[in-house]
Amino acid sequence: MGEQDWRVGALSEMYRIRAFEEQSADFYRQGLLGGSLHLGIGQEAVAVGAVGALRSADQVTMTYRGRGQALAKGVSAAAMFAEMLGRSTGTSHGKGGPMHIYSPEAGAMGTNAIVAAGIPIAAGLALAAQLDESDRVVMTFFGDGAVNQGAFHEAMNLAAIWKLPLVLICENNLYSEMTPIREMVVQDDLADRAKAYAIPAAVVDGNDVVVVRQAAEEAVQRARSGQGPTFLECKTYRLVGHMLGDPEVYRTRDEVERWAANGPLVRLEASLVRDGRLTAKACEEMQAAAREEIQAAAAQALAEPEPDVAQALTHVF
Amino acid sequence: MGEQDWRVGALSEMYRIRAFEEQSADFYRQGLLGGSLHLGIGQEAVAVGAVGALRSADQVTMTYRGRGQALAKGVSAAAMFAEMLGRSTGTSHGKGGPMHIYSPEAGAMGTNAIVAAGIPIAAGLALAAQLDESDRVVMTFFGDGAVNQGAFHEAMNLAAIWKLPLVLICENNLYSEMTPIREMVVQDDLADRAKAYAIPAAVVDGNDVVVVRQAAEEAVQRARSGQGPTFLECKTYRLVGHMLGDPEVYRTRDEVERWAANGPLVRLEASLVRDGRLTAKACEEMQAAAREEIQAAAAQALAEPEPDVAQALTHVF
Amino acid sequence: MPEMSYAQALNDALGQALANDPKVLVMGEDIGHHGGVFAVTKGLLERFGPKRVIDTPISESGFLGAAIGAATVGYRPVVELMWVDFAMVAMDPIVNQAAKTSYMSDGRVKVPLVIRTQQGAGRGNGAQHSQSLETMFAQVPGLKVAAPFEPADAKGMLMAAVEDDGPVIFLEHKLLYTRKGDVPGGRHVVPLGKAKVSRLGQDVTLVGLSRMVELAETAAKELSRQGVEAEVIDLRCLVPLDIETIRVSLQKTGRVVLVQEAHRSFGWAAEVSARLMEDSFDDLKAPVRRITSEDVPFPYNQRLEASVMPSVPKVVAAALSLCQDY
Amino acid sequence: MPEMSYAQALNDALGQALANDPKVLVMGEDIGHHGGVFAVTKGLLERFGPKRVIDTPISESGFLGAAIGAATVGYRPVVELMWVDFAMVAMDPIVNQAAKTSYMSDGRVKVPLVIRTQQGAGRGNGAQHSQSLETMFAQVPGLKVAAPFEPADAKGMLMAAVEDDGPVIFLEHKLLYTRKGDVPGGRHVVPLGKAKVSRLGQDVTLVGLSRMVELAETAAKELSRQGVEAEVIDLRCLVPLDIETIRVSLQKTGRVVLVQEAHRSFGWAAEVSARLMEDSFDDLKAPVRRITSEDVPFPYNQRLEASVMPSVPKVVAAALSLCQDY
Ligand SMILES: Cc1ncc(C[n+]2csc(CCOP(=O)(O)OP(=O)(O)O)c2C)c(N)n1
Ligand SMILES: Cc1ncc(C[n+]2csc(CCOP(=O)(O)OP(=O)(O)O)c2C)c(N)n1
Ligand SMILES: [Mg+2]
Ligand SMILES: [Mg+2]
Repeated sequence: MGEQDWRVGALSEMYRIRAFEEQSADFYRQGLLGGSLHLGIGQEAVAVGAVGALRSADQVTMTYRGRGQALAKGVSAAAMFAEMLGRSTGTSHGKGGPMHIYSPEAGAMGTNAIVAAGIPIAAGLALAAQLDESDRVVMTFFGDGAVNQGAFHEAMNLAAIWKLPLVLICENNLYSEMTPIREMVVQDDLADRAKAYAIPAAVVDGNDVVVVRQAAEEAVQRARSGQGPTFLECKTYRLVGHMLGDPEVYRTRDEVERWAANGPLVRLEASLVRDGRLTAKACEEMQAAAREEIQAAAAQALAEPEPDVAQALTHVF
Repeated sequence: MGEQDWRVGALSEMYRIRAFEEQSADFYRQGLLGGSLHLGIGQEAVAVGAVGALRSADQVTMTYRGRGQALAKGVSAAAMFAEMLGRSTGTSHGKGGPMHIYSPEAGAMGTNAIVAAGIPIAAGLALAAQLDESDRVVMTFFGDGAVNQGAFHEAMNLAAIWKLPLVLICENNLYSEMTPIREMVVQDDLADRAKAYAIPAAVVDGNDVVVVRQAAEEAVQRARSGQGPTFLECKTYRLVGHMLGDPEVYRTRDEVERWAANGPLVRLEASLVRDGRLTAKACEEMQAAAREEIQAAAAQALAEPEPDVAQALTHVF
Repeated sequence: MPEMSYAQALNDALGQALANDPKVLVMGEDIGHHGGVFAVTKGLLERFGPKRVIDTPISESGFLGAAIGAATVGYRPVVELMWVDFAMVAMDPIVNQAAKTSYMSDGRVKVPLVIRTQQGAGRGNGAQHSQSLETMFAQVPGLKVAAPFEPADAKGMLMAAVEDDGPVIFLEHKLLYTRKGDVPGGRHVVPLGKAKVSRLGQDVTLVGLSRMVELAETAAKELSRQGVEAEVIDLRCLVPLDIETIRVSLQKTGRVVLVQEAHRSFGWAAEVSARLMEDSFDDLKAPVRRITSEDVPFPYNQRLEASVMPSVPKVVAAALSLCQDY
Repeated sequence: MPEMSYAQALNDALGQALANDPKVLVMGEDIGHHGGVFAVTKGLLERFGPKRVIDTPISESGFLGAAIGAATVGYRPVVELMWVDFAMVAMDPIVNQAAKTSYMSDGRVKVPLVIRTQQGAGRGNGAQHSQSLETMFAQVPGLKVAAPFEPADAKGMLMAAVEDDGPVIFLEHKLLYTRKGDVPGGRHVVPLGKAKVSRLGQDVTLVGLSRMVELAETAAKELSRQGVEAEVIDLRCLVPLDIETIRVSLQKTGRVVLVQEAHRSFGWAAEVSARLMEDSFDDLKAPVRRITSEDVPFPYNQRLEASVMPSVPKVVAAALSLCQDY
């Protein structure tokens, strides 16, 4: 795939994710969603760059913030919206919700509401890939705060000793909820954590989809060829609160604006325009098309029925 | 304290521990103990070297294998034997047992039957020392296998970010139960784990009480002066099974014999004799004296009564 | 008496505890600078500083273990677990360490630790953020378990928990934080282990814990309209369990309905039912009934969620059937 | 039928399962080269190799999470937790992940996982190595909970657990491993959720789980000498709970004694008692009695330990008093 092609496709995918997240926020503000909503606005380059390195048979685990990654992995927007709206056509018939998106056909093996819990599960998916003697690769997404959970470490060690085909993507968006990561670890780079297990690691600009993709390709290649796990720290930033309703008192408007100016969409647009691959107008059109697609998915989901209450009692075991 | 003095004292202390452990094994073989018994025979230099760097007000947490460390910290041999025999004069009136030795007066804040569980507790003791603005230092002992537990990592990070006066002593005796550590981590040195938290670390010969003591003094000094935690990996070997009754099929007699020839007692004896500090005969006399002291403690404990059954219902909260 | 929300009452208790005793610490995720995701610790960092009000990393096993260590040498940490569901990553320090240290040391080492957390369903939070796990803690000897309903009790029981010399699991309810009530100022201590009769009646006894008391009280009003006078008991604590207050009520009414938000099987209501059978067999005019959530993880869809949870009509129906059939 | 020990019966089940289904894995600490600290996995590594029988580091959260991941894509891991007490470091994968994945995905992702572990007191192992935690698992919807007593059931229920498409907590007892019994060869499946009447009687029903069945059976013999004929039921599973078998027995005897090794309060016996009250109120000639361990951590001293545990005399006394007083 030429660079030209994939960057344009990547931009389109990032527009889709952005539109998906904005539509989700709309639903939330309209009171149509339960619980809390955690958006990945500003982190689209990580989702698209990293997942872009995967094949359809590969698998991912994610967090409560991971619907953008699921979308990139091929999960239907309409089915995810339906899930978030609690409808019977949702990925889990409305019984899971936004924090529990499963779409095994697409290789999306769960968003997760427990910090770091998806990492050992991903290690197990990778173990299965290895035992199957397949060349499947597993990718797991988690935040900066997750590196302080025991489960992260236990999974890192398993990945190292079993040489699992696992790519660990740490989205360092500088905060875990309202807490700056710089107060909760002593190093600047979370990639240092990988040294404890002699796992190859890299720190990349997570707002640049090109470098994310490049690093992810290398990591995936390593995993696919039996050379074991890689840890990628993607430095990024969420341009919205931890969740809808977050008053964001822990950071300055100035900081947010600096990062917005450095956001993954504007950067990719600028570079594509600069390189003469796309015009500003073409970008606008692509974005509009993405919005339209997502809004159609939203409308479709909204039209779906809720599940019968009898379904509350099924599939317990 | 001159080097001459402390090494002789250290040898005597190591004899005490060896005698204590051998007496414990005797009790076990006579059917006088409940549960399982895990001995530190072969690891005496770690206990004596590390604890030797502490003051009486300093505190330690240990594992099921840690009664030697408790002895070095000043816990009464008779009270520990009484505990192991389930007698009313035991450190916990016979309700705790060998895996649960507490002697807060001596700064022994618990042996522990859960791998790695004593490490966060030690971090909390160190936090208390810091909040008290005292110069107390806390030391925590754990095995090579414990570095694969999440709790170890979480505590390491807490120690790093809070700059706790904590000394982490990893007794790498090459096995966790019957499993060689080389199959369960990829690195040769567990001290690499400390890199993940930028905690100063060292690997030392854990069978040489002099180098253990030296490294521990430095670590304790760092902790006491507010410079935060240190991780010490002490390479050592248990000359007996994981627990009494272990058939030890996972290692060769040859391996054990090589380590026995390199054991902490014989090495310290040899160097003291070589340096003209002690004669072989003096060593024998010291060892005999230690045995006598320990046997007297054992006899005393054996003569103590069992607790009244009514005590089974007290001190629940 | 000032009116306060449940969250404010808890905040008041923490402020008083920190002010009264220099050994009290408050620890947890986002509890300092941010003041807690439910605002219970708001303003405490500003008042008491970062040595008393300690923001932690997302290391529940680590900081709970650390709180235990500090508690064993005289501190009184009040640790927030943001959601009770996260206790699952930290059960070893709770179950194997905090709960057992006093016993294993025969009282020589005490663990005056409070673990505050919030639980409960009804907000569409999904299966991993909606559980009621009180019975999991109650079955571990060495832990006290408190779950206040009224704002005044939230304050008074939290102050009692902080003054207790052993570990206390203190369970708040996410849907009660905005509940208002009169709350005594100053030091206000409500002893742990005392249930409260919050409504008198002679036909049937309704027993609730935490938010379920609200359902019991509403059901009692509805029952009264139908000519049945229900006595309502707010259990307040599971450990110590005040079975006596229920027994006394049962002697009068002969009928008991237990309202438990947790899943039906193996919850606290079973214990209360078993105790009543053992201790008050002859007073039972009718079998003790349990209204509980179904034995399914909580579904996300809020209609489904409501369908598997206790409700006022379910409580009313159970009470009426006991009165009619027995 | 060959005579085997409980440990051998389990080993036989694992060997059959590994041989029959290439997707079955066995994982845990010291289970491969060493064959398990209770020898249950002995010889399996040699027979099936390191890709099927996987030694793990001391990372219970990590390898249980990994087992879940592998299970979601078709493997059937049988994971050993060396002692049930260590489940406390791995409750998140058990409670929040394994138990809820089927429901949260509405059955699209299944977790055919068996967690084998051993529990129980009576060996002087101290408070952190003696617990019986079955009820902690039973109260989590989505987990099945099995605890066999007889060697034949150990084999048959383990085979059923491996074939089950959801997570099963499989609780062995450390004092049963050497118990001998006749065990059918080949594929032998005992469905989960069926209690077994192991002795017929008409005066009183004794219900036990795991090792407590032994006490119940011994008590029944003693009672018979005293002219009281006890029916004995081996509950075998907590989830699914076979209340029906107990109800049928109760219809005959009118009296029930439940023998539970776990601490008294909030244990499974409370649920059974509550269920019997709800479902069989009119059949109860006497209140259901529970013989359990006291609500204290297990003391090390073995005399103290025995004093807080159920015993044959305690079961006999309870049964006699029910027969005499009611
Ligand atoms: C074990 C656990 N502890 C705490 C929480 C509450 N919580 C939810 S998100 C979050 C912050 C996670 O931060 P990070 O890992 O950086 O991911 P981000 O939200 O920034 O994507 C916390 C503490 C949780 N869900 N699970
Ligand atoms: C959480 C937990 N998992 C497993 C065990 C069982 N166990 C007891 S000792 C031990 C080996 C520990 O090895 P290591 O840390 O090297 O210490 P050593 O015994 O060699 O001193 C294991 C696995 C336990 N006690 N706790
Ligand atoms: Mg973050
Ligand atoms: Mg070791």
